[in-house]
Amino acid sequence: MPTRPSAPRRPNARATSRAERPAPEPVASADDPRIMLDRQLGTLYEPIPPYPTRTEREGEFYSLGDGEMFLNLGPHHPATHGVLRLVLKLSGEQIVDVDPVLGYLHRGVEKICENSDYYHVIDQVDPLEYISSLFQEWPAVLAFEKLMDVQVPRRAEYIRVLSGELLRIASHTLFMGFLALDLGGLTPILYSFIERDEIVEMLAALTGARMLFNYYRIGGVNGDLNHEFMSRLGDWMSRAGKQAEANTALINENEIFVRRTRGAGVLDRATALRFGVTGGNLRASGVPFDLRRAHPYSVYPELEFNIPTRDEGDSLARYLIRVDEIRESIRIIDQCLNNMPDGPIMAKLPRLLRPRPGRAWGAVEGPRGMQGVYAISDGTDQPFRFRIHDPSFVNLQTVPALLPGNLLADTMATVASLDPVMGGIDK
Amino acid sequence: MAVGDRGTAGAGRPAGGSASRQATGPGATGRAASGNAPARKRASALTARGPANLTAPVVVPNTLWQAENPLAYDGGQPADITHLHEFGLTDAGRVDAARWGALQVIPANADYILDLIRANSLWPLLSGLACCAIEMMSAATSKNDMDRWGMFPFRASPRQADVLIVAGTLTTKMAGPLVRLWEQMPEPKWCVALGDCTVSGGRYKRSYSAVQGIDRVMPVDVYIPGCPPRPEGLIYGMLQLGQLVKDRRGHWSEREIGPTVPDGI
Amino acid sequence: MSQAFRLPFRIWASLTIRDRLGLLALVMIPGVLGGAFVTAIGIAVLGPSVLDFLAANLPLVRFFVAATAILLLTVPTAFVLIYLELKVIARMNLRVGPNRVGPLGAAMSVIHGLKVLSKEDFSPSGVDVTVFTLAPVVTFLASVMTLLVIPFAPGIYGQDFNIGLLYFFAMGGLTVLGLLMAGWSSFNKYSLLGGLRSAAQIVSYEIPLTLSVVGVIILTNTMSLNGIVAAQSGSIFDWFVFKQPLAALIFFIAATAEANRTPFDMTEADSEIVAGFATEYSGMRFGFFFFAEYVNVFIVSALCATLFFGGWTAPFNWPWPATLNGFDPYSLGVLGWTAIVLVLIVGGTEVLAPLIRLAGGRSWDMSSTIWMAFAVTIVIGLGALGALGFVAFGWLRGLVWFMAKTYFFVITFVWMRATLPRIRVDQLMGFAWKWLLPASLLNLFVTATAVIILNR
Amino acid sequence: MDRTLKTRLEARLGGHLRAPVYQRHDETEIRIDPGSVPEVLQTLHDTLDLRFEILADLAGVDTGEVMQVVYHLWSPMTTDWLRIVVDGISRDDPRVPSATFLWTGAEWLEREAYDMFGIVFEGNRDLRRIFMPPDYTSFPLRKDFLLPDDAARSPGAGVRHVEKPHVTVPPAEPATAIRRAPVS
Amino acid sequence: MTFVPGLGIAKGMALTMRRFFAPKATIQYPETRPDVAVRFRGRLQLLYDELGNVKCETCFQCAQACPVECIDMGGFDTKGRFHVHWGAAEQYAERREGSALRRSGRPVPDPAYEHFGAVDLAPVDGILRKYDYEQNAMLDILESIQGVYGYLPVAALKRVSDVSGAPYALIYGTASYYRHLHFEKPGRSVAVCLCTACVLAGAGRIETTLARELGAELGRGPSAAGVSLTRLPAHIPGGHSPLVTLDGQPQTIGHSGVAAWARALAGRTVA
Repeated sequence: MPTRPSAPRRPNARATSRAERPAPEPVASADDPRIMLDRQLGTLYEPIPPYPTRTEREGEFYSLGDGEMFLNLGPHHPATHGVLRLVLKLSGEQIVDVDPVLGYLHRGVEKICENSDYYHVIDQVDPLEYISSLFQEWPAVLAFEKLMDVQVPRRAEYIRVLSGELLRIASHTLFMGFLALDLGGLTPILYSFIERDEIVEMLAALTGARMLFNYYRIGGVNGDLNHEFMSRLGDWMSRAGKQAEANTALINENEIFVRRTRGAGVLDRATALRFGVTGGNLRASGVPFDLRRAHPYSVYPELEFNIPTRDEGDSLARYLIRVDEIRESIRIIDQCLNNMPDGPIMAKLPRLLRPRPGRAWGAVEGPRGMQGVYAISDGTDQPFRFRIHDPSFVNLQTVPALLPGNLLADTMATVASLDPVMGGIDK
Repeated sequence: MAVGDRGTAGAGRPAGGSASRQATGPGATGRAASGNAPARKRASALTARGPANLTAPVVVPNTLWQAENPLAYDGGQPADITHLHEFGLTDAGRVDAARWGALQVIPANADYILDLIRANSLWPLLSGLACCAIEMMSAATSKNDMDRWGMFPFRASPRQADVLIVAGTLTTKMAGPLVRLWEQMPEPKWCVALGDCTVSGGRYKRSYSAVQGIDRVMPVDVYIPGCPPRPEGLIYGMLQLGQLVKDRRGHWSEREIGPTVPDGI
Repeated sequence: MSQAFRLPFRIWASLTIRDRLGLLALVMIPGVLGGAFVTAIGIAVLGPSVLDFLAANLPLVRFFVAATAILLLTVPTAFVLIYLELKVIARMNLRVGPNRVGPLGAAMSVIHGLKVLSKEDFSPSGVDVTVFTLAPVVTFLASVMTLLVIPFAPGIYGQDFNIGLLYFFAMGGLTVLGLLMAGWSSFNKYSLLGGLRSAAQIVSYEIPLTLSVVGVIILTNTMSLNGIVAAQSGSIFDWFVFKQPLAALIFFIAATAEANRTPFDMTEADSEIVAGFATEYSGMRFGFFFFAEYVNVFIVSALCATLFFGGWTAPFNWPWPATLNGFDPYSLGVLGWTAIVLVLIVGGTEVLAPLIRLAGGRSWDMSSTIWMAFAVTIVIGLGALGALGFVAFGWLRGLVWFMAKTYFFVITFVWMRATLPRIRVDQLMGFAWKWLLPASLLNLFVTATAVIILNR
Repeated sequence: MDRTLKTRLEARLGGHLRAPVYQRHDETEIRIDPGSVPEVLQTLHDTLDLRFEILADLAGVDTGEVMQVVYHLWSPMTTDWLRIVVDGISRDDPRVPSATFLWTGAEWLEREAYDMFGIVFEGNRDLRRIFMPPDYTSFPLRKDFLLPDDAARSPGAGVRHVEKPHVTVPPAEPATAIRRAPVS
Repeated sequence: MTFVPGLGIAKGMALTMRRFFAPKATIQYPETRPDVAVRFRGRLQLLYDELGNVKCETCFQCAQACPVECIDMGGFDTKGRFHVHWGAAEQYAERREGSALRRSGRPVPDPAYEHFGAVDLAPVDGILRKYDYEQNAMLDILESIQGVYGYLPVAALKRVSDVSGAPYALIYGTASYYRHLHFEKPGRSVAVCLCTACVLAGAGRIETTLARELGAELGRGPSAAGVSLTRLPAHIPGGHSPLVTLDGQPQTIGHSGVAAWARALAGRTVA
């Protein structure tokens, strides 16, 4: 087939002959500084950062008092949150201060999105919040629909809400398993994965993938409901509450678990608002801010569900909020199934998407908080700027405010209760 | 660079025999060839046209912050990440006799029996970088149970692990700690690259901070493609690793200790 | 190991097979002949005096025999316990557990042990080598030596010290030393934390453990374990758990802490301090820690069974006559017994094979049916033999009851590991000092007053 | 599209606005100068009928000629998102007053903007790189930091292969190319 | 929360003991395969249709559409020749197997390497410079390459892909689309004149026997035996009616002796 007279392609970077291009610079040339290996911080007890401290906070953190030591809950750490590194300043087992170091999973997704067309951007956005990737596609799709002034058919909106809430339940079930695993329990994590596998296989029947779905499209969704998905959903709905009851027995009422999480990492209302925390962690501190009610999008105004809030703001409250949210999500799925409209699942769109030059902000209530996308388009088929806002990035900021004063064992309880996912934090 | 470099480079490596490869990869020859062109200020690529000399690289000088003493950044010292490459070429880090622990006394070809034992009890290291870690965990949990082959106790410390399953995108900042993890593992150790990002950089082919495949920094034995691969894919990969351990009995000294990326890629 | 010590291994490794065989022949043949010659002379000359020497200090011989038996038995028990834990935790997690290595995965723990044996165990830089190498040995031996005192069955026990319990707690205390040595010497912040945590935990749980046992001592006014078991003979209601319920509970809780089992396993808390004190250990050194933990579990549950659940005493005395009305098993002699066994096996297989075939084994070919029949016969045969032994030999009866009670407790430990999360360190200390200690003192006080009142 | 919000904004912040309030779908956008950032944020946060108390997002933007910092705020008093675009920041020495005096949560968002664009936020206690290694010199999300054409072609041994981008010149503009609208 | 301190723990223990006896959730993977959803996109395998042939004819649509150009494929074309068409430098399972085998000491049965015969690539660079590396002028580039070498060597195509930046899949697609572009070395060429006079004299039957014997297809490319069968554009004046030329020289063979002649020709070239 002849080379298709494609649209005027962006200047393909390969246009200059690769032969004449010099072999890329050797790594160690003078003005290109070496990779600063993330070296163990100095000797065992008096580590100073390997570079002169530049900011006020760094100077204050990296100065040791008497009897204090640094401990690296390093990039590779058994707690199951990915490559998060917390540099703790300990005196004995008491935490004096925490400096989270990020960037170990920074893959430069925003830069790649600025060099790929609009279909590919939705695919690039999945591995960010990989435990609930539909919730990262949703704001991207909302923002692009605002840019292209597209009206999404109601059936597509309902399918989005249905698949989103299913994934929210799977994500919360995993959260409970990870929290219990971080506190030492072996069994809850395995029960959670059984439940998650069931939901994920069901979503694979609908969307075609287990984790990185790439299912939402600008103007609708990729595939319609099929019999396999509906039958699996029917089986699961019949015993939807069984896992929650198992968790209450194993975790909620277990004295050891309750004593470990009550009063660990207390986030009060004012600090939560000042830090910009959103989602379950904010509702656990008494602020009823849920984007599905505060800034209704999609078909949420038509669905009736309530927003569970608590006031203590400690790890236990954050855990119980997620338990209630699972019940709410099951109610939402019921309503979606009852009044699922017929009709098309995709709006009419040209094959080559070129939105009008302009800016748009789309935000959605994900399991961990508000996921947002700020897209700027310059009229070509590639976004000019694609900014991704991740809730865990903001939630993790509260760790240096929550941990000082607690014990080393509480870091696990508090960080697990904030439920950070490193893919979204490091983008 | 002759296009046939894939052919010559591939054929250039001696099949079997001692694994010291000639350093003919383009990286090596490239090093001597090009000096560093002077940096030049350049307006944005969108509107203005570029200068006549097409290929001069642009370095955006960071005018905002300079380190007082560049040595604070181990200026000049080779990065720890690429030293395995030198090991691979010079066989420096090769310790062959270390793999018998307390059984130092037994003869060299005891491997024929010990490797059978090792193939049935491969303890993976609890290390997950990104999304593939979730699929690795769901491979170890109840539905598809990795413990049936003796792989369950995910050891927390690298000292007690046999297999390093790298699950997730390896970035340049995490490359140092990952290679240090690999070196802390005791001697009979294997590495499994789980997922497209570890096999070849995957969807982050054009990223400025992702390492294009972990075999650029460390030797890899089993590659499991998929983004993310199904848990059964990981179990199939581990079975292949068990088979590989059995196949390579007696060839332990010919293993790769440097990065196993073919030259020219 | 210093260079000189490694030299012979390096020489040995460099030899070819033929040289090695030659070397072995060179050394072994004269050695064997010489040895045989010397023993022959020894027996001829010293024979009688050796025999009466043995007769003279029987307890010393008994000690050596007991020590070797214990050392030989601990590793298999550890293997059994590891397999039991892998399977039970897997079953509780709704998964299947190891079933691909050996029949039903039975060879799993042996394979793990052998693999750990053949792993490189280097000592990292910055580690002071002597303490680093000795720590696992101290931990393992300390927990193994406590087995010497436990009465397994009426005739079977290591040594019957009259201060058996005191010896037990002394040895228990030594394991802490091993953990501290490991924690301090591996020059790693995580292991340092793990070591200090284990020291604090075991010290603060040693006191309630010992105090709770004093109640039992008051009742039996002897510290020898055999004495305690003898005091509990008779029916189930003579067991001390009914006389000392609070002491039993305190002992069980303190014993979990002593053995570093969940919910008190802060020393090797995976999610907080990477692998606790064992972070820097690899290879066989880690293997010692791995086995010591399981041997500890066995010991603690054995002691629980002995002190409070009547050791090897049967819950109800055997209603039927113990003797087989005059039939003396030894009368048949060895030949008789082998004949009986052979006939039973062959006959059993012949009878069962067609039955299995009829019972739907149609899809199986002939050989597998025979194998199946043979296996079933063996199982039934062993069962019958066991039952015969159980009835005939008193010590076998005692051993079976003792093992049943101990493994009941082992399974409870594993059951708790599967279910419960970990307690925070300060809560752990608070619980020990504020709850367990007063409770054990109260129990001591109550028992003392009861004994005084009842005796008078 | 909350019309009343437009009138309230013009009433409160008349002096600071560089451009008329732009409203589309459910977003309201105002443009201000870098200098008036603290004052505008303070008024938006404190006045009773505005009460923008949740900072949804803080983003850096490089439009090729000029740098911008964009804040998104949410308020219970209006159904719209408010977008504040701080325009006209020079590309060579971008400096903007920090928003940490109102929201401590902005600290990391500003660290990220500094790490990606080099925008220095005066008043931020902890302006270090957050994603890239501390000694990384260039700023990846700037428009003149071009992605390598094919990262896979980079040298086998080296890992830090991409800091020095390769310059590519677009071929002669084909006649049918759609004129690229200048991004305001 | 419960009042009795131990009740919560007891309830948890009771649950685990109940689950101890409950049916297990494990799928014995290698023996029983999980029921994967029909729409599951994660399969890393080619699908077969009901007739058993592979649902892919290497049309390269996916290779071209792949944003990171990480799809390369190898396959047997209709003539049974194995081609590995390299995409971007991508380590997919097929090549990793090679390096793994190489390390384990066994020779590497790598079909890809035979096709990379060393070819002098200077003319290719000249041609590319002439067309200013323009991807849209691919057809002219390929024709001039065939003009220089007589066929399209894979090494040359790789060179074009490297230098001009066009994805290899695009170049291979263009080359395999046009009839007059061949991948195989040109051997002897037999031409048959099919003007009306010759057809009346039996040239049609000659052409079919030639095609059958030489295994070549009219106008396609050289056959396995290295002989290419083409059609004479026009009748050479003065030649007798059924005109067959071998490398330009007219041959005098009747339509009876054609089969033997062709077999001899094929025999000779193959030797």
